Amino acid sequence: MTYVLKIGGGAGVDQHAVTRNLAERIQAGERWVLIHGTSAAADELAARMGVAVRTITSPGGHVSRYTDAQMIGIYGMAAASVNQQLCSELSGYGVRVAGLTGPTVITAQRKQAIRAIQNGRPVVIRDDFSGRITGIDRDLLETLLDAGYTPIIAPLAIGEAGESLNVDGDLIAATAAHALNADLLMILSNVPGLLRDVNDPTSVIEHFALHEIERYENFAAGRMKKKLLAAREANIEQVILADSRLANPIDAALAGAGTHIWREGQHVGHHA
Amino acid sequence: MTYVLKIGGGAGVDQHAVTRNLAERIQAGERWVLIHGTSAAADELAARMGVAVRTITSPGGHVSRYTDAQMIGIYGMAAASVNQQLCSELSGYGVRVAGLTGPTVITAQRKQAIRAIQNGRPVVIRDDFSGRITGIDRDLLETLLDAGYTPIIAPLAIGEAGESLNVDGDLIAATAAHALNADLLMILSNVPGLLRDVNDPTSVIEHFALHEIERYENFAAGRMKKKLLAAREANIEQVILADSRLANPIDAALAGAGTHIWREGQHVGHHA
Amino acid sequence: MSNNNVECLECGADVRVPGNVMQGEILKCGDCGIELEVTELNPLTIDLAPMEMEDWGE
Amino acid sequence: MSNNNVECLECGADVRVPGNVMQGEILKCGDCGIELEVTELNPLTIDLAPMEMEDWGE
Repeated sequence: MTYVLKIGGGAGVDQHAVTRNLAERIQAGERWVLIHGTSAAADELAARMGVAVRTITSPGGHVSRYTDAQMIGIYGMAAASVNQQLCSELSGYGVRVAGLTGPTVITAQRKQAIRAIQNGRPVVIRDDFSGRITGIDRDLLETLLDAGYTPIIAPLAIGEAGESLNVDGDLIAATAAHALNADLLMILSNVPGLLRDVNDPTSVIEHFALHEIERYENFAAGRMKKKLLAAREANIEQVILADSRLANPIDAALAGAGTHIWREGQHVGHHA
Repeated sequence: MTYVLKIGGGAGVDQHAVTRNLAERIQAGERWVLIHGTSAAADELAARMGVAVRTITSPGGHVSRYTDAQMIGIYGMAAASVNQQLCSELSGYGVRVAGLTGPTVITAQRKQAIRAIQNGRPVVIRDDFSGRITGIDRDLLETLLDAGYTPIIAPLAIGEAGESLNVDGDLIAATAAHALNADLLMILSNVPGLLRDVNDPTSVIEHFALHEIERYENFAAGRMKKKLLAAREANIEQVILADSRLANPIDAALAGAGTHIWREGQHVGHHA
Repeated sequence: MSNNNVECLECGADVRVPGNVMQGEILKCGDCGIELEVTELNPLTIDLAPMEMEDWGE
Repeated sequence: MSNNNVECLECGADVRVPGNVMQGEILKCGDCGIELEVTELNPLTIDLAPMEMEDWGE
């Protein structure tokens, strides 16, 4: 059984609670692959280097980081420093880890021309170093898992011209889960799950079947849209979108917390 | 047969010539582990972050980087960015790489109290994050090598308290070579080899037997001392200290260039 | 081509260029509706905007 | 303890402290030769310097 865990890179994510719980489960014999984000670390490093974090808005109003040639270097280093911290923490709990800061673990295609809105007017962006994921080094992950290691993957990919690219962490996790035919993809972040009412944290949609996902997509706003896209792309038995800010977030999610998306539409079963 | 290659992190090292030559040899079927330095990249990142690079002198006059709590963070990120570049370059030549930016690949012991000279007066340094290497994750390296990957190791280690530590690249290479019982340790840098006269680049000492090393140590100055220490600690069949600034530096070294240190004192044989 | 107009590459009509035109700005030809991309500011250079473009962040 | 002297922890003799004393500075007692370490500047605190210490960079 192989499980894939994605923890967000945002400020609100409680990394320590997650790593402690993950270590317990790995020590109990479970096989996990960990993918992490890096947004907070990248913003912090850019600030320390006096580089302004620029964002650009999509025609649909979606705001995200503009990763130009300078920012992708900062992004890659910030991702590596988060990776190194996670390696140290898990290793401190006795877990054998393999920190993979890429970029060669993930292949991606750079978006050559992107339509965006700048100062309220439409522009073509040609120097953004984000990419659409085209593949992942499954053999490397399987080699490490079979040898008893926990791969920890940074959200950095390599483009066709060998350039480093910023890729979405949730979609890396989906790609890894799909490639490994994992039994579970768990995405932990600073929200309790897919909410019926985005302002009511108690309105978590508990579970639905993967084939019904379209119906639930209009509940999703902002980052949650990417998580549902990830669930769709993973296309595996079970995806859980849950909250990292609980005492034992992984246990809680496996015991039913968060939004559970089942491929065969089984009911939520106690998983651990 | 397993070969270990260390390339310096100094400014004068021609990384591209080395990676191209290394890729050819790996594609021809040789198994290599690559260890890289990071000094130039760390200085550059510190400058971009407006952090002064502080050095401290040992009682014996040896000057090296003072890696305090702030600098070790910068050092770890700089090491990762060099690692990411090497991964991209080698991958561009078709080599399957596994970039290991640690810190958990190498264990080390932090030097708690170090005697140094500051402003000409003796001091005890207690907040330096350098370490003495105590081990390397040999299983991880062998797992990757056996699966056809070229491990690329950054010079970052983990201390007993889980802290990241700056460790010497030449000594990592020696530790890896010893742990893997490698057939060859090659250290490429911006000097032609051990020189009889440090000011005469043509005065390369061509070869000697490992058990004679003490006699040759007094020819060594500065960084070269560490390389001879590495040769001693590796304690394997063959160590070559050669110049990275040649067209095909690895081929040239294996064909006789540089200083060859043989454990059984064989004559220099054409190796390739 | 007056200093704040360019000639549409498709139909030759005059296309107005904003005073604070931006690198990569998309200008729409009022006559034929084609989209032009400002590929360079100095000198002001335009080209047909690429047909398929992704939306930012999608 | 005058402002630029400290008492040797080993033999009690007066040990001179330089005006621009540094954090971690090693002060040698003129009488018994023991090495003292300035562990804190404010307030000025000393301790016996560790016996075995590595040389920097060795």
